[in-house]
Amino acid sequence: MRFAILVNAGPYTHQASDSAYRFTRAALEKGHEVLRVFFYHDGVHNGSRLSVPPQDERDLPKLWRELAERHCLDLVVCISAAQRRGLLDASEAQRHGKDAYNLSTAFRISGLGQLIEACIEADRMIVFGD
Amino acid sequence: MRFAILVNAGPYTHQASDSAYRFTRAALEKGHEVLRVFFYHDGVHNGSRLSVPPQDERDLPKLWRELAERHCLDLVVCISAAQRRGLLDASEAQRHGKDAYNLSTAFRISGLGQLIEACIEADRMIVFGD
Amino acid sequence: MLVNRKAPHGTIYALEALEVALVAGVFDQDVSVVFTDDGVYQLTRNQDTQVIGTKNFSRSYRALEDYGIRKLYVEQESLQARGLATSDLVVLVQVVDAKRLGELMDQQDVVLSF
Amino acid sequence: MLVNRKAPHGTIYALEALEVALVAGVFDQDVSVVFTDDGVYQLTRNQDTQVIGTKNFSRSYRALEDYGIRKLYVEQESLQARGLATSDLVVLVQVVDAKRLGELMDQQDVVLSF
Amino acid sequence: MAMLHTINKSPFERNALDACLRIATPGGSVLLIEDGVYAAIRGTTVADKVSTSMKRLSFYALGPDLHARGYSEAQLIDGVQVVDYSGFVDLVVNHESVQAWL
Amino acid sequence: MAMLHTINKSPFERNALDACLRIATPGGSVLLIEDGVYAAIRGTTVADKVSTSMKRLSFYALGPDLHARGYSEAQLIDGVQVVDYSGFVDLVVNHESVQAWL
Repeated sequence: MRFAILVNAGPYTHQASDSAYRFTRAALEKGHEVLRVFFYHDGVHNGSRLSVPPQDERDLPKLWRELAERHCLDLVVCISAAQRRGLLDASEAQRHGKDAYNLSTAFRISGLGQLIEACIEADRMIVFGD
Repeated sequence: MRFAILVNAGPYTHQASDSAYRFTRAALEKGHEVLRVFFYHDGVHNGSRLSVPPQDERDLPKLWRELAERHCLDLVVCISAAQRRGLLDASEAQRHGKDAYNLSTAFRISGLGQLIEACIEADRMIVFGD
Repeated sequence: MLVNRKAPHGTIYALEALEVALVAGVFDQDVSVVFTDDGVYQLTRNQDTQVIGTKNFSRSYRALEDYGIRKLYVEQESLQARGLATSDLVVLVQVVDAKRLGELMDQQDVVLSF
Repeated sequence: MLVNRKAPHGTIYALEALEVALVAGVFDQDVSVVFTDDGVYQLTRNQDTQVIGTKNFSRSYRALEDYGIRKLYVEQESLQARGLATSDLVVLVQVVDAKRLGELMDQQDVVLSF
Repeated sequence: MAMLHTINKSPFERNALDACLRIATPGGSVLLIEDGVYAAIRGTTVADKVSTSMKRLSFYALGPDLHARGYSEAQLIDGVQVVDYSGFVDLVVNHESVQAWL
Repeated sequence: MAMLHTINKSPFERNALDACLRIATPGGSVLLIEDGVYAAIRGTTVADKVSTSMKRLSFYALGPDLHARGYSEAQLIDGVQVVDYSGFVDLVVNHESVQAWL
C-alpha cells in the first residue's frame, strides 16, 4: 500500500516526530511504499543539519537522513513554514541574502502542492503532530 | 522594579513569544528594568538569524534584536535546549564541527544557571509558553 | 477534508491550515473544510490583531470560495458551547451536528488535521 | 518553586524541567518541585522508553535529593483522578491537597512552570 | 500574599483554567491572555465557572488578545476587568508573585 | 466505511478524546498513542467514558507508548487491544482512512 506521512511538530519538543519516524520505518519494513514524508509547521525542524542532541539521546534529523538513504525516501519541508522558522537550504539562503543555510541535504524544500499531491496519490495519509 | 522573563515557546508557532515581547516592551516603556530574557524549550528559535517571515508578518527575531539594541537587553538562549534544536552560535558550531551557525548576534548562548540567577536577582519572574 | 480544531492567534495552526486549504483549492480537488471545537473561533467577525502584531487572516476565509472551496462545515455543538451563532461568522457555512459531521468524515479519502 | 503539569515523553517539558531542577539545586536555593495534573505521571515506576527511542529520565527524579532538593509535592486530587497512589511513584513525595498546594505556592518568590 | 495567575490556554481545549481555579487561594487574581481570553466571554459553557470563582478571585482579560479574537468589552462576563500590556505590567508589580498556568 | 482515529493527547489535559467520541461514527476504531494511552488505563476518572464507548468503537493502545509511561497490558481497561508499530501499520491498512485528533 502507498502511504504518505505528514509531520506537524518539531523533533524532541513533541513525540510526534518519533512516532512518525517509527511508523514510517515499520511500514517500510512490512514492504509498504512511503511516497512522501511532508514536514509542516514546526515539523520543518526535523530537517536541521545543525542539531546536536546530547550523546545519550536519539538524533532525529540523522535518523530521518539514514532512513531516507536506505529507502530513497522523499523528505519534503514546506517552504513557507521553513522560512518563518529559519530553516533554509543553500539556494534559499542565497536568495534571501543569508550567508548560511541549515537544511540537511537529505531533505528538499518545496511548496504545499507537494502535500496535496501526496494526499491524492497515496492510499493513506497519516498525520502526526501537536 | 526588576523583571526577568522566561520564554518557553517558539516564535510564530505559539503567541507566547509575541506576548513576552510586548510585555517586555511595555515594562521597559514604563521605566522598569528587565534584567534578562531567557529562552528555553522551543523559545530558543527566537534567536534565529535565518528566519525569513513573509513581508506582511512581523519578524520576531528582528523585533527582539532591535529591542535589545535600544535597551541593552540581555537575551540568553539555553545551550542544551538550543543544541537539541539546531541553534548554534559561531563558537558552538566550530566546537561541534559544523560549517554554519544560525544564532543572531543579539543573543548569547549560556547555561540554565543564567535562568536560576535571574530568578534570584529579579523582583518578578514572568513565564510565557506553550 | 481539512479539520480545524484550534483557536486562531494563540497558535499558528489555524493560519497554516488556511494556507493548505487555499493550495488544495488550486488542485481542483473536492475539498471540504471543517471547523469544530475551538476551530469555530477562526471564523468569528471583528477580529483585530493590530495590537498583538500578528496577521489578521480571518477575512481570508471569504477567499476560499474564489479558490473553489464551497463546502465549509461548522459543528453545531461547538458553536453552541461557545455561545456563537452563524451570524457571528465571517463566511456562510453549513451547520451540522456531531453525528452528521462524523458521517461526512467517513466519506473522505483523506482527512488532514491541524 | 517548579511546577510540573505535563505528562512525560509526549512532550519534552518534563525532561527539560527536570534539568532546571537539577541546576537550581546546585545554586543552594530553597527549591520545591510540584507535580500536579498530568505532571504526576512523570514519577510513575516501571517506565521503559527503549522501544520509543526516547530518554528514560524517570529514575533521575531520585537524584534530586543528591542535589539538595527534598521538597517534592504531589497533588492528591491529581493522583486520585489517575488512579495512582504514592506506592506507584519512583520517589518519596509529600502528598498535599489542592488547598494546601495553593498555600504553598503563595509562599514562593518565584514560580517556574513548564 | 496575593498571587497573579496567568492563563493562556482556551478553557475548552485544555485543563489550565480548571487547575488554576482548583488550586489558587482566595484573594489572588487571574489574568486571561492569548487563547485564555475565551474564558472571559459571556454565554459560553465555561462562563458559570468563572462567575462563581469571582467571589474568591479577581478576573482580568488582556484587551489586545480579546480584540484580536473579535470580542469587545461589551461581551465579557460581568466583573471581568480589561487591561492592556501596560496594565499587565502593573498587575505584575502589584502582586507578590506570578504563576503561569501553561 | 470504517475509519481509524488516532489520539495522541492526554484525556486529562485536552479535549481530543471527547471530540473524537462525540463525532466518530459507530464501527470505527480508536488508536491511543503517545500521551493518549493514559485514556486506556483502568481506574481513572476517564475510564468509564472509554468503556461506555466500546459498544460503538474498537479501542487499541500502542504498546511501546504504554510501556514508556510505566504501564503494562494488565492495567488496561477490559477490551482495549495492544498493538506495536507494525500493528499500527496494519490498522491503517485495514481501515478506509485515518483521522488524527491533534
